[in-house]
Amino acid sequence: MRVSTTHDPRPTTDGLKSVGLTPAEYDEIVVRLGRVPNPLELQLFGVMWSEHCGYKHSRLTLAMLPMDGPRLVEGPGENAGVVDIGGGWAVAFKMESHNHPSAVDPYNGAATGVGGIIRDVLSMGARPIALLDSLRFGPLDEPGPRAQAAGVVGGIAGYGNCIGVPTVGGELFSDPAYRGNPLVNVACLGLVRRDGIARSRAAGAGNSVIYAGARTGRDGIGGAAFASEELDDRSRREDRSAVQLGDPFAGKLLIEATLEALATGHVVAIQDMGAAGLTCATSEMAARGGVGMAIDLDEVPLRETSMRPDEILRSESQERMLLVVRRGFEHAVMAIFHRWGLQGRVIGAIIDVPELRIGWRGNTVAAIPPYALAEAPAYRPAASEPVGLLERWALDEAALPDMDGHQALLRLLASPDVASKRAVYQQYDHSVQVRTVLPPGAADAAVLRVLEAPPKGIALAVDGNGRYAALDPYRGARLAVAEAAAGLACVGAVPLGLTDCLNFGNPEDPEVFWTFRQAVSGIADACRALRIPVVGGNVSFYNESPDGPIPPTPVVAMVGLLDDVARTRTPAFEAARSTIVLLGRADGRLAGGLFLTELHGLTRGRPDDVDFGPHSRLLAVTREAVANGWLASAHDCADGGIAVTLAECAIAGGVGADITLPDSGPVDAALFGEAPSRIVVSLADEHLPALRDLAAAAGVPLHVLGRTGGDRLRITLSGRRVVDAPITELAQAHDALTKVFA
Amino acid sequence: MRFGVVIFPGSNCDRDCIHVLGSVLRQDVVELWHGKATVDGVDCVVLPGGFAYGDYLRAGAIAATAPVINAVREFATSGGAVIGICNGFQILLEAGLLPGAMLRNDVLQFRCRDVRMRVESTRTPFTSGLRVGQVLRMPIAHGEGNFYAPAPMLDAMEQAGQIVFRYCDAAGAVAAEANPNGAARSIAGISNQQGNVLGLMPHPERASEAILGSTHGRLLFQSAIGWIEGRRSSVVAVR
Amino acid sequence: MATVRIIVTLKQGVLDAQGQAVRQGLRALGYGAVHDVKVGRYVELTVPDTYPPEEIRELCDRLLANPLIEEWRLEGASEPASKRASHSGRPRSEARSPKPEAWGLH
Amino acid sequence: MATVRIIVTLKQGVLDAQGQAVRQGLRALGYGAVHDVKVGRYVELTVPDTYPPEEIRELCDRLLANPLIEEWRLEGASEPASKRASHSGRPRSEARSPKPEAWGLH
Ligand SMILES: Nc1ncnc2c1ncn2[C@@H]1O[C@H](COP(=O)(O)OP(=O)(O)O)[C@@H](O)[C@H]1O
Ligand SMILES: [Mg+2]
Repeated sequence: MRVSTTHDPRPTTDGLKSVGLTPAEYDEIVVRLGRVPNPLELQLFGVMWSEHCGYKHSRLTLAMLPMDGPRLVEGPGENAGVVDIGGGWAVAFKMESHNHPSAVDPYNGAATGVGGIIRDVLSMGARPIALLDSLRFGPLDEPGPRAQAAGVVGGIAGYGNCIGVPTVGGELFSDPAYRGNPLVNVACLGLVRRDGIARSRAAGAGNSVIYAGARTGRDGIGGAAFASEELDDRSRREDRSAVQLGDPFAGKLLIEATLEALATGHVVAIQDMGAAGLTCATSEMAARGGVGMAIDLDEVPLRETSMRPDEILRSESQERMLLVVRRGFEHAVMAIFHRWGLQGRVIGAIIDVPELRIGWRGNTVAAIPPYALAEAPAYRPAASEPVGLLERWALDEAALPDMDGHQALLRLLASPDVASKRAVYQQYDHSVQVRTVLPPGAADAAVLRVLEAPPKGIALAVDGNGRYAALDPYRGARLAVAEAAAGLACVGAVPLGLTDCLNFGNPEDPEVFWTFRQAVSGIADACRALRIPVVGGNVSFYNESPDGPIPPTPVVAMVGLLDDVARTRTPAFEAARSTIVLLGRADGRLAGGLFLTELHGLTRGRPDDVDFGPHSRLLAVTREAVANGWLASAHDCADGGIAVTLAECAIAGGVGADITLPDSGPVDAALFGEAPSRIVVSLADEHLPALRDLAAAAGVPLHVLGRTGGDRLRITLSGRRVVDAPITELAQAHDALTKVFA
Repeated sequence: MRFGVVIFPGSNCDRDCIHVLGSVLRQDVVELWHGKATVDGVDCVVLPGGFAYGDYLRAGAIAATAPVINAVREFATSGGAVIGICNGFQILLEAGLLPGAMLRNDVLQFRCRDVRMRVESTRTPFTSGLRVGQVLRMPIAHGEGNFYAPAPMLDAMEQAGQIVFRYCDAAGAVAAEANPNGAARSIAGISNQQGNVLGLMPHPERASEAILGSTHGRLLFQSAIGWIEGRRSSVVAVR
Repeated sequence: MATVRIIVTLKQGVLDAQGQAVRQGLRALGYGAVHDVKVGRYVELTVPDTYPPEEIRELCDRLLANPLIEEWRLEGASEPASKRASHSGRPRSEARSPKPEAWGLH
Repeated sequence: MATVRIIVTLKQGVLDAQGQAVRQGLRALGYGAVHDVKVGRYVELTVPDTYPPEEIRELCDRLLANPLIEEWRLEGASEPASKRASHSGRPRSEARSPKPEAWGLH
């Protein structure tokens, strides 16, 4: 053992806490090392065993997720999941959170979130071709959340636009519960040749370890640990090096240089340096490959002089990659990075001994078996059903005062959850790369053409309903998966796989952990029912502020495939008069819905569960109808119920409709009640018989609701006109976010 | 026909231009690297959009110092067809190949959306196949597209027929509401005095295939192909 | 009316991507002897003659500079006026309205 | 090594949208007494002690400021160093167009 170990007495509990470890974890480290760690080693364990890197509290629960499927090429375990799309091509995708950094510095936090997820996808050898952002803020009529939202959107735009990856979709919700702790989840999808997929498993003793990209500075030291703590006022105010700064220009160069380097065939393994920087990349790559790695810190390109070993190892400077390159080809690979104006330097080699050996100024300063760092201990935290949950399920609908349908519709359309997100996505370049067939705002899912394998298309949808998940995390998670799948069906896509971002409070709080476990099992069951794999994802715990934990917020991003991208549909009603049809259940329920929250200030009731048998059949019928070219429009019925859905179709097409709703229950529930498994389509009369036959054969209920035409939305229920509004008025209400982001 | 697409560090529409010119219009396309002072004998130079050098300092300012710009300048002086799209337009301004300067959008935000623009001049290779008054629809995607020049300079440009495109509404009317960035006199594109160098903010390469919603962008490239062919045959005729 | 001239720069050690790019541009133009470049922001305020200096300090901390990564000083001053201690007051997220970066358009 | 501090601002008459936005932001935070705001750029160069001042002037004219819309001065100077007349130095033409003729306007 050449590492100098001061045989200090065991560190105090407080001392351990300051590096993020517990006494029991310290004992485990001693067992794994067969000796006492030195202070530097202890710090490395501290970052690698943080919640953010080590998934200590979530790993055993995540094992519930189905991670296999016929098209799956790479599942969780690599930097991003990869799914085959045929024609010799595959897509890599992943979603990640940047909640804490965005709370402290909205612009830079969100910008580096984009940079980080891009490099996960790039690590698979894939060219990033799309971004999605899922955002949660406090009330947007308050200056604080509003400024946060402006900063976050600006940051996503600032990074994504510069690197030339279109942001093609996303979500934005507003709720007082996110006031102290906004959520910023970003998903990225990349395209890679089936035979060009890169991996992170280091191999081949004697091969070189190459550092590529930007220099290392003191940015974001302790970022991983930071993401594993609760936010308090101090962390907001204090000047922390935990904040990372991105340079999208370097990010763009890194994409081009990395893809060029991978194309040489000399790269054995590659990974980005993200959370926990060099420590994470070296230990994970070595552990995955079952080899050792010797790194010389003196070779690491630094931005600042006199950085200490622990700073170099833990720095979270952005725009950096680590490559293992076949011996003898180092110069060919480095020359590519140099040509793009980036650093490219041999900093070490693969060794036979399964050891991560860190040298600095001629000494070995750390020597740790890679697995010992990379595989953090896993815990099974206590879980208990939140007190008062059953009580919140109680809802006396009859006691609610009646609302004027027209006014209620306008208010729902203007609520941030439903309102047009144009004010956001017009700040994002969504048409670069000439692939975007259905841009943000156009449909329930974004659609991109696959230029490399025409006429295929890729569809992307991201969903997560905090209201539902707060009331019932299991059902809420299933509803999110169901909604994403419905969105894909409406544009004609078959789901291929899913990635998730699980945003929760402190997992050591049994009530929080219970909601987490419920949500994971909800996603797991839903994906099994839909027969799609979860290819990867991200857990963000400790989303708490002085006001308490955020509501459980599982967000899912689903990727789908179209055989022919030209055969896709949007919600927009067409000018030619056509028949409007509701496929699926006729009844909606107010429980847990937007109507209750927005108009009665109540987040109550138990949302309906999804029955995946009928749901899958509904999606299959919708897909087939789209693929056959029968439909003029298709739109998933979600927040705000059928009235909002119809209004959205009318606004999108600039065409009105005359609707008679099937008689069922009270007016409010009929108009604004929500339920899964409902899709509104419109079609020319000539195709109606075929759709009827298809639906009947699949056992999918079909109700003719009315016809398109005119410039007003008219809804009749039980012989009474309950909504009669000009499209222009609806559109104006729907545009409410424009002034928020002006 | 051989097109050269210049690649600066930070260009991000280079591949899109290459796709449209090569795969859609079936022309020869070569990449021109910023560090080499040559245009490689091409018939037309395209400066694509993006964020060359991160748009640090001012959009296009640092890219304008690249060696390839000297070659582009020479090519332009000899009458060659040059088009700068979005960031390419900003670079041409900073390099002094086109008059004026670019300010931040008056809305102070990036804007990505479809716009309409009216053809004001058919003197350029890229508008030679169009009619004055024709309305084209294509996307913009920029944060600094607010064209500026002092009033006397604008007057002189109008006089000389250097205003090539103006933002307009669907009916072709130039109105303040149709101007997405505050550009002086609703200017979306201009040329140099000779007319052979064009700069515009909207992205014709993103509007060159029906599946993307518009094919109007193609008209610009097709015009250039016709113009270059015409120029060639006239050279041959003189010989 | 008085004019207050404020210079906002990145703190020592914070990545100055813009400065690096400008240095590259200068080198390309033949000014390779320029050793280092840093880029910051300049803000000029016109205020009433009697405007209290504490207000200036406060608005710089709250809006003009991002205290996590930037420091500010008055033109001509050699020391940054922004110090750790001055970041108290309300938490940033509420106190500050649009961030300087959000006006940026890159 | 010497430090040269340069301030680049928009010329009179060129719309300073950023300055207006900052003013609005200040107003929203309760600093309504701030009458006017201008936003510019600050550039700090580290150069050899003997670096010729003409070179500074030249690189400012050629790269750091765009003379059509911007003017520059050294920190502490009260007058812009860049004036129409001052572009005489080395012509911008190598990198950029110097004169109206090169804008293609004659
Ligand atoms: N919610 C989740 N569902 C499925 N897989 C997950 C989830 N969270 C994390 N994973 C997987 O665990 C691994 C580690 O995740 P992460 O630390 O986010 O990756 P990285 O180190 O690239 O940031 C990844 O393979 C990721 O896909
Ligand atoms: Mg990773």
